[in-house]
Amino acid sequence: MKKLLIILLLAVVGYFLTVSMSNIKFGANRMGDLSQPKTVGAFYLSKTPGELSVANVITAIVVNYRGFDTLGEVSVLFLAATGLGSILYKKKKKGEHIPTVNKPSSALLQAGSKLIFPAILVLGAYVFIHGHLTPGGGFQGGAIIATGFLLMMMSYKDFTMNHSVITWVESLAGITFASIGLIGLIVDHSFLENFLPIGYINDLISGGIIPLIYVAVGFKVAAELSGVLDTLLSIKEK
Amino acid sequence: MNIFLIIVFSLMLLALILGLARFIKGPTSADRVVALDTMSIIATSALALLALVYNRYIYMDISLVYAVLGFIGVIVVARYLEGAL
Amino acid sequence: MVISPVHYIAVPLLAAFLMPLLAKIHRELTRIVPGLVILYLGYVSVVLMNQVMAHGTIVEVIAGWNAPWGINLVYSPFTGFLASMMTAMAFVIWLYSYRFKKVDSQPALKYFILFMMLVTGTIGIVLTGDIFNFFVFLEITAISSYSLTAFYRDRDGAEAAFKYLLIGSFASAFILIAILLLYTQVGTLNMAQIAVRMHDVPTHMKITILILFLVGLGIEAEMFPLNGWAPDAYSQAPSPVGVTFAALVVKAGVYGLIRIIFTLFDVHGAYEYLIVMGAITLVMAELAAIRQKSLKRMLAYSSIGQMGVVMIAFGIGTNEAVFGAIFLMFNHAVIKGLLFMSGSYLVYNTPNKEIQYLSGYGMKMPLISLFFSLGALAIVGLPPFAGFWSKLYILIAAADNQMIGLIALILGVSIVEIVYYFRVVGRLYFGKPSKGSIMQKPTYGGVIAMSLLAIVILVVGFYPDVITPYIHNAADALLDKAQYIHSVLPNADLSQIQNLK
Amino acid sequence: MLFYTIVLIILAIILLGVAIYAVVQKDLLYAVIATGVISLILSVFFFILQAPDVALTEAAIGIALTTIIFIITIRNTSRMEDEMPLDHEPNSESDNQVETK
Amino acid sequence: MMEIIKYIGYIAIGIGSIFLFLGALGIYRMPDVYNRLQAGTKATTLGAMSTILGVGLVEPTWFVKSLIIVVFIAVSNPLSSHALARGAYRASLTPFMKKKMDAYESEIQNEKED
Amino acid sequence: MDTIDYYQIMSIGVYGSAIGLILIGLYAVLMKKHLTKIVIGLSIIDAGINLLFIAIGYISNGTAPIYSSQGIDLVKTGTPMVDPVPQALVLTAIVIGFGVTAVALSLVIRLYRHHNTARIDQIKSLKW
Repeated sequence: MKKLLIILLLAVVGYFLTVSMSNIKFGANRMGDLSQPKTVGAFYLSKTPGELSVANVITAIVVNYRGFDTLGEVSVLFLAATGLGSILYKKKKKGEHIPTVNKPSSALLQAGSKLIFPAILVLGAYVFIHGHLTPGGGFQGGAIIATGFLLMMMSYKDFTMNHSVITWVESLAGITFASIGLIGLIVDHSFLENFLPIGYINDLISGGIIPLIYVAVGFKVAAELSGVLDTLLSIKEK
Repeated sequence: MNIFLIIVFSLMLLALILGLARFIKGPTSADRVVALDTMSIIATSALALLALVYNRYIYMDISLVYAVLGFIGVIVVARYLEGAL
Repeated sequence: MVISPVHYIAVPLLAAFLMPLLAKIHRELTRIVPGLVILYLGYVSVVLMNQVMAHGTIVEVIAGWNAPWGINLVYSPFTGFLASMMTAMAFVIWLYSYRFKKVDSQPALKYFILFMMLVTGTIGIVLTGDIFNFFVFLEITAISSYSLTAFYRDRDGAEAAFKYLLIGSFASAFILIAILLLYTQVGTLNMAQIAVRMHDVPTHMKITILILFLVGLGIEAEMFPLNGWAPDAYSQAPSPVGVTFAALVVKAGVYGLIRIIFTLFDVHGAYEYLIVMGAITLVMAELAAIRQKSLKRMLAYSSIGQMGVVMIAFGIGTNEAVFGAIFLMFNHAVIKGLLFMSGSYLVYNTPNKEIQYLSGYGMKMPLISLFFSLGALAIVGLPPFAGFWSKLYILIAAADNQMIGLIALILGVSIVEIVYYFRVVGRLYFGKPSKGSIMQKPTYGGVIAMSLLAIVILVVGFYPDVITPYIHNAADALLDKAQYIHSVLPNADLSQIQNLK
Repeated sequence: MLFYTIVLIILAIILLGVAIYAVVQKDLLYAVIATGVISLILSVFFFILQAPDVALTEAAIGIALTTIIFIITIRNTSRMEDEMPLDHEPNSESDNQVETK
Repeated sequence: MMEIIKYIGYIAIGIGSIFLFLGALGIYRMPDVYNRLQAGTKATTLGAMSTILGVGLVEPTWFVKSLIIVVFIAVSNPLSSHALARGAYRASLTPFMKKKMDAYESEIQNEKED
Repeated sequence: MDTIDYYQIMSIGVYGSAIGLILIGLYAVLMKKHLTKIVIGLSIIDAGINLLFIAIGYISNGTAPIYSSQGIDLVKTGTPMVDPVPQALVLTAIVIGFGVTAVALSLVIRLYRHHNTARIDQIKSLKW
């Protein structure tokens, strides 16, 4: 009976989605004329190179036009890390150290990780510093750096994240983001407004506050995700 | 040149399907992870080639990220199989 | 620095990011800083409300891009009233939870961060003028609610939180699909511009999108039959969190529902739909409430029922009805807050929080019982307490529209409410005292918080005029769609919009 | 153009197949690896649909991070889907430092 | 000159794709995990390196980045296959040709004694 | 060959797989008993919605909305850029989905500790 009901529900949802999507033509240009933008997409495409000097329009949207969303998104990750910590919280005894992995890995893996770990960090930094020029940005770069730390946790039994450092990086990056926004509010009467010179398109230093914010987001996301991984790896069922 | 690209992509697609077949068939978890590893390598090279087809240099970044990250997932599962996690 | 609505979001976020560092300086700061932040928000509310009452809606532009290109915050009399109400309630809840349980400093830090973000999320939902930004704030609210529900890390809390998470994920998936379809149809995300372009959207598409929104937001607003999460979350969460759900989260959900139906869409029949769903919600919830053995579950079902009344009143759609609905939202936040706060001390040490163990508590915990009885009298709508006026306005509005059935329904349900509330109150004062139960002494912050709420109930009950001008303006602002669009988009062409009032 | 379409259709079929596999598979470890494969193919999809940023995000989050948090969950819970509970009593009290409500 | 490099690049891409295909075929056809690992990582590593270098040769301005990718693959792929082989062995999967020779077993014994 | 509308077929592929993913995820969430499987279902739903978002932003023969030097060249030759807004929204949605997944899995671990099972039909201290 329950099964029948669920299949009926699935059928209804599938039917509605299919009917609605069949009215939306795949590959059609819905943005309209770029020179006289009527939709937000067209506006962003036409204004970004001139008014913001940012090559990657998506970065411009994520950090500038819809920067408020990004602030919310960073807080969602922050909340997820906090909530995870509060749900899985266990009072630690003093000086107690829980290893992330039970068994040491092979010498080859350890040597290889040591070799590749700095490269991953550099790659992550590259991704978020070049966020306004190439695909990628703060989130992606932060996730890559956190993955690098994950590799180290997997390879070394005694590799520990310094919680104090994580807290500091996370807080300072978050404060940087919010303060840049507030400086915009003070200087230009609008939260997150650009108050720096925008430079020339496709230069590394261009786009005003956008690279700054993305660097802050990168550090914050890296610290948050590493913190999440550390919390999850240090719970051990007896 | 078009025919050449079609052949190359067909080969890669076939390789992907073969990896997938092993993934679904594979009797043990190790087989499945091997298939995942192979598929991520195939995807890495396919994305690099697609960047060439689309003629956008910046698309190479994704290939780069794949090359770096694809193997960490494999190592995680391998360490789990080992009993280290 | 000029006070602007963006402070509602930016300052708490800044404080939340700062709190892990402050905790390293002194442990007590983690408890004090949220209170200071909320006090500051209260100051912002006072300044802005005065400004709004004098000069009309404030539209705050983010990142220097005017609507519809960027995100904007709309501080109209309606949204401003809700935001101020939420800030005030947040302050009271902060007082109440200041020393609610003696937990370690680390959980206390996490609790206050999550609580502050929950407040920020709900206020953001109310203030934002952008549909995707709305979704982001909804998710902030949702994730902090899930974590707070499971905050005690006991068995049932985790289960209630998982249930809530499951249903909440459905809600967010539906809302996301709705936003997607809406974007393909209108090519914008700004609410005012969506309202302007809505008449171009084909009708079947409009209805599909509206249904998706109603399902998604109905979950947050506890609409029947999507309210399965609510009783468990209310009863298993820590009691300050239960108060937060009743006073803030549900209000934000109802706000979303109302904003979507009143401003964004011009579908005929949506108002009648609200009435029908509200009536069903009301009846089902009150019938469930009367069967409950657990006090908190009873309060939760009663809360769902009140939301049903709010939906009915919004569905009637006239100025008086909307006035009554907003008044009821305010009253419900205050009264249900008081009921949850006092009720959770009553059942603090009873097994399963059941009502039957409360016999004779009126003598043992006189102050708390008095608060609870005051809340019970107020919420069923007896004069001269605050609940009376809102119910009266809604009934008058229904009578003006010749909706006799609705009047009968609301009055009939009130009798049910009286029965189950007075069962508890009667047991408190006239039951035979049982021996051996340990009383939980309320904290000073808790007593102050409850007294504040009780004073508000009495003052609003005797002099409703202290609050009615604000509510009148709020109701006008909500119903005046043209004014909303005009204040966000000064150059918009309003000629083709239907349902302008 | 024809070839492009064929590739897309085949990828779509693969995606759905892996998703169904992930849902019906009883061994959760395999299901988790299957979600990794879904991420992989999904990001190829995003790439083909000219969304390199999204492909990068999906790759960065989907391949390693989601897999590890799922695997940690499996390690701390049960690996098989139809595993029955152990016989001893569940511990109902909270391991918090405070007394129960 | 540029034309010749371009054609070399295309040839490298072709060879690479063939190797990728053969590697995947090996994965499908080989009898046990270790053999599949052998086919699935050695052949595909060569295939991927060749393909990506080919891309770099076709567009000479991309050469540096393709070289970086190739170096990453050259480092990371052996690592993952090694970890996987070790994991599979520790998860007590017997090799196909176990009877003839098993050098790793004695090594594990040594490790345990340490 | 012009008689065949390839974009029609492609739309079946892309929309079909996205809707299929959503439905498969829904099925897993509603029917499966194991909590981890339910969370897997949630992440599959998220994947489907993300794919749907990207699909509606796609423009035939378009290129990525990045004005690198090659991108400017492509635009000059008349290649349109795809709609950037859905991509930006999906970036947000992916990160939010990850956060929800992490919280959900921590709840699963917590529930397993209390009940020694992660099956929904064994966990029944509250009414479902």
